[in-house]
Amino acid sequence: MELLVAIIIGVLVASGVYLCLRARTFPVVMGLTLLSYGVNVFLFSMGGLKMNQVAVVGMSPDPTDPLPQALVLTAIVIGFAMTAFLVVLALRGQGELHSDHVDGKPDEGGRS
Amino acid sequence: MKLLYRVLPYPSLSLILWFAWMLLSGFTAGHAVLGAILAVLLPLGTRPFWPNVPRIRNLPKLLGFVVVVVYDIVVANVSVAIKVLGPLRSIRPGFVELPLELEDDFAIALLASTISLTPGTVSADVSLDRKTLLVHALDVDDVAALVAEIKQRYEQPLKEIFEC
Amino acid sequence: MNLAFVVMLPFLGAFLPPLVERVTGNRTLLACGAAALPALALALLFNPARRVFAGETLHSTLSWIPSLDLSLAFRLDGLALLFAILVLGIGLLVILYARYYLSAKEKAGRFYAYLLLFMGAMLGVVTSDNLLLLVVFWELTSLSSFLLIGFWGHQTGARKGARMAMTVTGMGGLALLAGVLLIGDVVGSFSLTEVLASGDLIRGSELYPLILCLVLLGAFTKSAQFPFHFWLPHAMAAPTPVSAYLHSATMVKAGVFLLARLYPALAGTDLWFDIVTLAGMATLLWGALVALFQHDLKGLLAYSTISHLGLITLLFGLNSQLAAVAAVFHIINHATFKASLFMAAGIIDHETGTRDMRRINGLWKYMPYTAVLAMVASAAMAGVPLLNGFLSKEMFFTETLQSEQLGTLSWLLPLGATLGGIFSVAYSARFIHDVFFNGEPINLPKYPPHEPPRYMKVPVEILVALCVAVGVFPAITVAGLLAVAASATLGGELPEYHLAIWHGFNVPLVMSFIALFGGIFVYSQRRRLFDLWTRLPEVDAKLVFEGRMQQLGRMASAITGWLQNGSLQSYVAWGVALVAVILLTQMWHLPALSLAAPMLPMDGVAILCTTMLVASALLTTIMHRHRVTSIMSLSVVGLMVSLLFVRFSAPDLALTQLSVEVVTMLLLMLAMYFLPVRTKVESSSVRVFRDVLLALITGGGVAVLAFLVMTGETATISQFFMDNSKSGGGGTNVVNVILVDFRGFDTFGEITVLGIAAMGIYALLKDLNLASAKYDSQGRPWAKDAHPLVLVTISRPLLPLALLIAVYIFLRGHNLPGGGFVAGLITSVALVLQYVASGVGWVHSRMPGDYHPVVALGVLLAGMTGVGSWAFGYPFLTSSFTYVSLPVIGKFELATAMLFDTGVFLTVVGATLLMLANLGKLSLLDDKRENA
Amino acid sequence: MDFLIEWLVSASVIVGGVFALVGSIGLARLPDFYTRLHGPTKATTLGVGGTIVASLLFFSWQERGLQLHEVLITLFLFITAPVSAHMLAKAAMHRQLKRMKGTRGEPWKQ
Amino acid sequence: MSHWIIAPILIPALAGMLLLLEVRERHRLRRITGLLSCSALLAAAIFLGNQAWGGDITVYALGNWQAPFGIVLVLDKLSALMVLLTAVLAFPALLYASCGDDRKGANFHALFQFQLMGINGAFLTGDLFNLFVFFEVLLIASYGLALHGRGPERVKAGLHYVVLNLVGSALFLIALGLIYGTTGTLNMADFAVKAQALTGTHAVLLKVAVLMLWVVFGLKAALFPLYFWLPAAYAGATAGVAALFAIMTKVGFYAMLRVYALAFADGPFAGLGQASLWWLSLVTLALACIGVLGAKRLGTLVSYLVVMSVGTLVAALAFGELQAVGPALYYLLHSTLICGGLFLLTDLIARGRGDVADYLQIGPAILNGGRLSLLFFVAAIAVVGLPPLSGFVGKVALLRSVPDPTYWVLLLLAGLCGLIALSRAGSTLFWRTTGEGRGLRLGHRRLFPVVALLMATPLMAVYAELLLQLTAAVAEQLRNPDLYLSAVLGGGA
Amino acid sequence: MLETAISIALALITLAWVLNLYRLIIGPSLPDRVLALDTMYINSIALIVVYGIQVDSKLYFEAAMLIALIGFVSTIAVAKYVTRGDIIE
Ligand code: NA
Ligand code: NA
Repeated sequence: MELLVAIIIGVLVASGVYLCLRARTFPVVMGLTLLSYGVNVFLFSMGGLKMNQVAVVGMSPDPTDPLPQALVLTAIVIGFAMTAFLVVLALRGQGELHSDHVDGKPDEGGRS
Repeated sequence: MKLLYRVLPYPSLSLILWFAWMLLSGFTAGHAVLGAILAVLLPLGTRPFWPNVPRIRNLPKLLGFVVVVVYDIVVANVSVAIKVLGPLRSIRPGFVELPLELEDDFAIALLASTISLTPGTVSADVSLDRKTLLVHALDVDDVAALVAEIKQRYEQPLKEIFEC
Repeated sequence: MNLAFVVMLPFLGAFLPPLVERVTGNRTLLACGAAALPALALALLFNPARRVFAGETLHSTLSWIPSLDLSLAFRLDGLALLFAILVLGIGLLVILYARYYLSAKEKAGRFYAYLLLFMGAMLGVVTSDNLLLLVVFWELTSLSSFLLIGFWGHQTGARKGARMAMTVTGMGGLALLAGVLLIGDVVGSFSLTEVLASGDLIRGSELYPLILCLVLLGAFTKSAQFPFHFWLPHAMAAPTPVSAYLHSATMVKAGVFLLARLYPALAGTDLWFDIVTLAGMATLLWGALVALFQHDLKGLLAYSTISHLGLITLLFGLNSQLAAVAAVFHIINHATFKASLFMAAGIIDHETGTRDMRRINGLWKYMPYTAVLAMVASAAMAGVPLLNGFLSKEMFFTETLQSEQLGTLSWLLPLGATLGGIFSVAYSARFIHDVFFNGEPINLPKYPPHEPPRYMKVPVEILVALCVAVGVFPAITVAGLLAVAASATLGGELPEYHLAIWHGFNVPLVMSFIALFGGIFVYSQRRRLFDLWTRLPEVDAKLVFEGRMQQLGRMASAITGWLQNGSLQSYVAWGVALVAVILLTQMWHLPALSLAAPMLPMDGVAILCTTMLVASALLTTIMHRHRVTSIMSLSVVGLMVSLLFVRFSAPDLALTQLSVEVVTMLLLMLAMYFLPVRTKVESSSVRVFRDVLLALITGGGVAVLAFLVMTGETATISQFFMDNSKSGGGGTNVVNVILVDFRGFDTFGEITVLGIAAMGIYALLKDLNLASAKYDSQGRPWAKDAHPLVLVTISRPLLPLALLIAVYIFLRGHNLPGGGFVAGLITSVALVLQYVASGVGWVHSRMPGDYHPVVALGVLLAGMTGVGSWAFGYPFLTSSFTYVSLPVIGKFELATAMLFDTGVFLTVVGATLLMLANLGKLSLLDDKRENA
Repeated sequence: MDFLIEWLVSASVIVGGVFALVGSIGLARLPDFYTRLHGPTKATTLGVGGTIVASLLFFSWQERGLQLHEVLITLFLFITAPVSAHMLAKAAMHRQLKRMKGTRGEPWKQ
Repeated sequence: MSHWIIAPILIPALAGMLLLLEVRERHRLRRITGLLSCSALLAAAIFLGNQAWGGDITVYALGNWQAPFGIVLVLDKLSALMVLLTAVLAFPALLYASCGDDRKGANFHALFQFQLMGINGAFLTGDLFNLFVFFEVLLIASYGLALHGRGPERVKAGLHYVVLNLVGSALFLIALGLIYGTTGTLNMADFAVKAQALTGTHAVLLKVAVLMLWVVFGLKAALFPLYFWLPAAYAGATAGVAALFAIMTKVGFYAMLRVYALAFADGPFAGLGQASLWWLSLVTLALACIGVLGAKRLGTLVSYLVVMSVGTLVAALAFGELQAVGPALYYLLHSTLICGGLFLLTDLIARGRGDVADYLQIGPAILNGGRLSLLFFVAAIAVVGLPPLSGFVGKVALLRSVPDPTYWVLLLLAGLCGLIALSRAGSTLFWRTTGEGRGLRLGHRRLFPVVALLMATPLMAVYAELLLQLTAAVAEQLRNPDLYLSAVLGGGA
Repeated sequence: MLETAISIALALITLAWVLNLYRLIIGPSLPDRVLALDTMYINSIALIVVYGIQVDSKLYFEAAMLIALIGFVSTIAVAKYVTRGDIIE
């Protein structure tokens, strides 16, 4: 299982990074979202993996590490806030630069 | 009675909420009280959001309607499953226009939902004048029969339940 | 008398002229105001001067920054006194001169202020007893001279001249600073007294060559030594009083002062001789040569100044005590005759309106008195007997003859000296002949010229009188001052020397005569020489310098533009590459993988789910140009991640991830209305390759990291949370207790972030002009049914149901998965659904539409819960809980953490709705514009 | 009794799984969007329904008391799923997606 | 129980929330609220500074959960100094913004307060994850502030700033995850203790984590190659915001210094990543010189001066064994306040020049330009490091404590480049003019904050000894991490 | 027996998912993709419920309920986007 989760993390991070390197605001938003998924799973995995050992007092004999979960929760919320901000910023960019290029370049060229 | 309506504008909703609360939290005295409080407060709080909800006039009819629908769901599911797994050339889909007798929005929505829930039919659209319902059927031999069946099995009971 | 006070006087005096100017427009009063404090300073020096003449060295020290060994330490010895007198004395004369020179329009108050600042700085340089302090004043002279040279900043020449002087001397200043710091390192102190006493230590240090070069760089740039001489002629763009002051007696003398000051500490080595003599000789000759060919009066004087500074430098470089005495003597003499010449040039400029010697001719007729003064001063400059210049030049010739440092090539020195003398005589002759004789003036801007105001001539008269007095009676005029100054320079005993007009017939006298007649001969051949000169390729150091500076600026722009190319992609790539490098380099150091913990067994479902997650992540990436599809598959990724959380015992995370997922989706779909639906291919395949490579390295690296941690054993602090959750936090859901209690402060910060994000978004959306699409992506008009009946009708009962679930999730959160955050998101989604189904207008007619207060209340509530614990003497956010028993209801828990969680709930609801509702309203603005 | 319950639970779970799969097969296999739209109904109704029944039985049996809260899932699904189907049908008609050959009747353009 | 230590976080937080509650746009009230909050912050910071100078390190266990389990705030001399600096900078910055810029967009005052909350939280917290949270608080507020006032350039610069920092935040989380995964703790002190014991795979993982932390902090601090976002973002921000941002890069430096001093100044991991930081900071310094020389706008020039100060500082830190930290902190105080002042001054000049704004080209003369030119002259001298102002003191102190030829050459070159660029800028702005001014007439209201900030430089020069001793004391405390560890973890550590 | 039945059911549901993803990938139209996504959501409810039975835990029930309650909002949003472009108006 650890291997699977590691693969998941790797793919999420790699996809996120690749998209963050694109030239339009939209893929960057997608990339950052994927990246934050990857990072969240990474952070989560730092406490080790356990199945059906929920960290509720008295329910599990060998509960999983609750701290990374709490950290991930915080990270999810912050990540959401940031994503939302970025999305709106992208709209602002579209409105003021009349382009969704991350550098505000006008739309031209490229292949469809 | 007026006071009661002011406290419980939608008794059936309150009942559903109360029951849902008990389902979720367990059937204890404490939760009964808490559930009751919520069942009163939530409809009151959200009241502005739903004007003109028709009252249920005929509770037994409603129960009967539910039974019919559940039965239809199970039976139709099986028959549709066979069609889905079988040769696709044999199915004959069609768009069917269903003239509506129901006038209340809520009732129309309920009818549309029911049609969608029972396998084999999906309610695709309601005309802007709310007089016709467009239904897509997965496999229909006789369009008129389908319309008649829907009207008889679902629209009629709904009409009676809400008396409209 | 405290020396520090004397040094401060000009600085204080700098405040006076602007004040006086404000009170009165009388220019004489203004000049008096400017002169008052320097005069006082000069007067105050009278008493100390007597003690210095008696052989004392006066010290005074105020503490400033002991930890840097930087103190306000001043010393008054002979050298300092000599320079102090020059600085203050000539400074006063310049003020008097400037009173008449500056026109009424000019901002004289500011001028005097700058001049006094400079005077103070210069006085500081010459009286510092701490090398760092000397550097401080040294740089102040650069700064104030910048202001003075650029006083007529509206003229291009003035601006450029000021900047060039500043750049060159500033560079030297920095070198000097480095040199001084190194000296401090070697000596262990910046105290001049100690440094001067540690000459052998410094010369013996292995840092000596570096120190010497740095210090000399400082001195040479300031004193305009070759090859740093080029700034000085361009500093002539300054008003003439400034030139008279800075370029005769003070600023440029700071460099040679430094040579004199550090003579005991640095001189006496071959390296010193080589560098200083060579630079001095080169400067002497070059300056003298070029001076002859100047057409600008001040240009001639400027190059002559360069030449004379070279002479002085050369003398210091000879490593002979007598030469040093000669150098000090020439400093005095040059100051007097050059100041008077500048002033005379200023008068001529003032009266004729030009400084071009090709136009100025025959002024003897128009202003004979001034002509006499100028001619005497020029003669002094040329080294004509009975004038002061002659005396020091004789000493100079003598010293060049005595030096044997060059061995068989020693004859080069006197040869060079004589050559310099010839040109010196030639340009002096030109100054006299070309200006005052040589026919009639040509096309003067002011015609006819006449004598200047009476008092404008006074400073010139005084200086010329000094030239004559020193030249005729050196023993009674200058000998005493020279003796103390020279002995201070040499740091002790004076060599035998004799100041006299007549030393008998000797080689130096012959050299003088050769210089005199050679000079006149050269001048007589001027036509031919001028022709020759103009035919030479012009090497204008200024143009070279400015070209270099511009080149530097262009290069800087180019490099900056190349790195700072405005491309986010490359910025991100830089950062990612850095991470990739870290990952790659550190991975090599990993010991062979050792799996400390046993791995969980895989199963088919998990493998399949992983495959799907991977597939949808890749789909999101590959399909990013088909945006909505990409969003769909992103949603699958989110769903799968939630299920991963379910699978690995994190139901709280699953709930949160699921609800955030929905809100994110809403957000993206809202945005898509205004964004292009597709993107064109625009990355080159090289870039795609680079990015894929970066992505693979970082992704792979992070995966390896994760795998290693998951399969390793780490002792963590979390057992504490398990143990104390119920007893200390009053809840059994440890994750939630961590969030609202153990690490409630994080959560407080987190909801603040959410709130701020919402506010920021609100600010971004406010009056944003966005054109929305009038047709869908396939060119069809939008459907008419804005609020479909089924959607509208069914979403309404969902609201109370969702709220019920929210309450449920909220209440159980402390003990079981759930909590304020998820509850808040459910509530928000239910409300947003109303917006989607029925529209903004409909919803806002039923509830208040400004969510700012909700956010604020939420954060405030959470914060107040924290503050509440102060009342019980506990730190912020200390929670407390109790079990209450009520009839019928039974026992239940009341915890402050619940209150905190309510704050979280409100913030989430407020923030989410603030974002989404305002985003939703955007299109309404667009419609309104449409209709308007 | 235990055996009976276990058997019932097992049967319900399998029924749920089968109908979930059948729905998805329909989604994958059926020729046009409108017919594919019928697929998820299976997953919604008998698919989830089967598992819910299993869960009801299982937990009621385990904890020796009626456990009905899973019913809420069905309730919510019954409320929400038809709305999504309806909205999707509208979307498809707006996009004028192709119908399979032999479809009778016309989709609307509203 | 003294709760003062949390005041620098709560005061702006409270003010921010009150500002949000205020529905109607009453600008006067908002300004007064903001300024009152800043004054209160200043008072609290002074109080805390005084307390920190008492010698002991104060630890405040939030939620009454002791370290390493709960989050603690730690007040030592360093954090007190940084909080004080923030407060000193914030007041004039806000005062300036309150002269009208605050009305160019929504929620300015609330964002400003939350920005302060984030900065102070980052300085005070003793927990690594909490540091992340406060980083996010200050970042999200800074995003809002950076974009305050609109304009395409600003949006573009803001977008770059936001995206880079979001990537940075992701990296921060990875680093924190690794730290937790290897040491099992998040408390800085506990981390410092536990890190020393790591071996084998975990030691390598920890190294990766810490190197990533340096990248994250380097991004905030604007170190090469992570500084690209800064010039456009800072030059584009409204003046008051840019002035406040002068401290933002210092937050990155602070974090680096804190973690470094606690865990990596000594022990088995001593000097982790130090060599790389050293070279990167020198490259930063060099590139900042180039940037300063090539700048076409005064705002950009000042931004590169900020980058320059970062290079100077990080190099001083990376030189090793914390020997240059005292002077570095003096330099930090100086550069923060002066760069802040310069940003405000740039705005004043731009206003005075009308359409030409702060572009370094010929433009109209500024009405009452005399006062501005004087201020510019003072600021330029200070920032270039010429005597007799604070820049010189800081530079001399740094040169003496970092005896490395490369550093000397670069630092002196930086001074020279600054000198060249600023003399060119100054002569262009104030001398190379087309006739009489057409710009805005200057009011005293805008002038006061600028003067207040720039007054720092003569004052810092006059009281240089006091300040140098003070920063030396800070450095001394940092060189004894045991003080910190035992204060946070109890006597045992 | 129950173990086996659950394993079979999980396998069936996962298989269903694969088919959903297949539809999501090939489309061809946007509504098709949304429909696939919607079905995936519903299938994951079944999956979570079955998983709950498998591990004998009720802690995951809320996740399933949450999907049932608000999962459809995404679908609505996309459908509205297709028909009206603007999802909140
Ligand atoms: Na149906
Ligand atoms: Na002439």
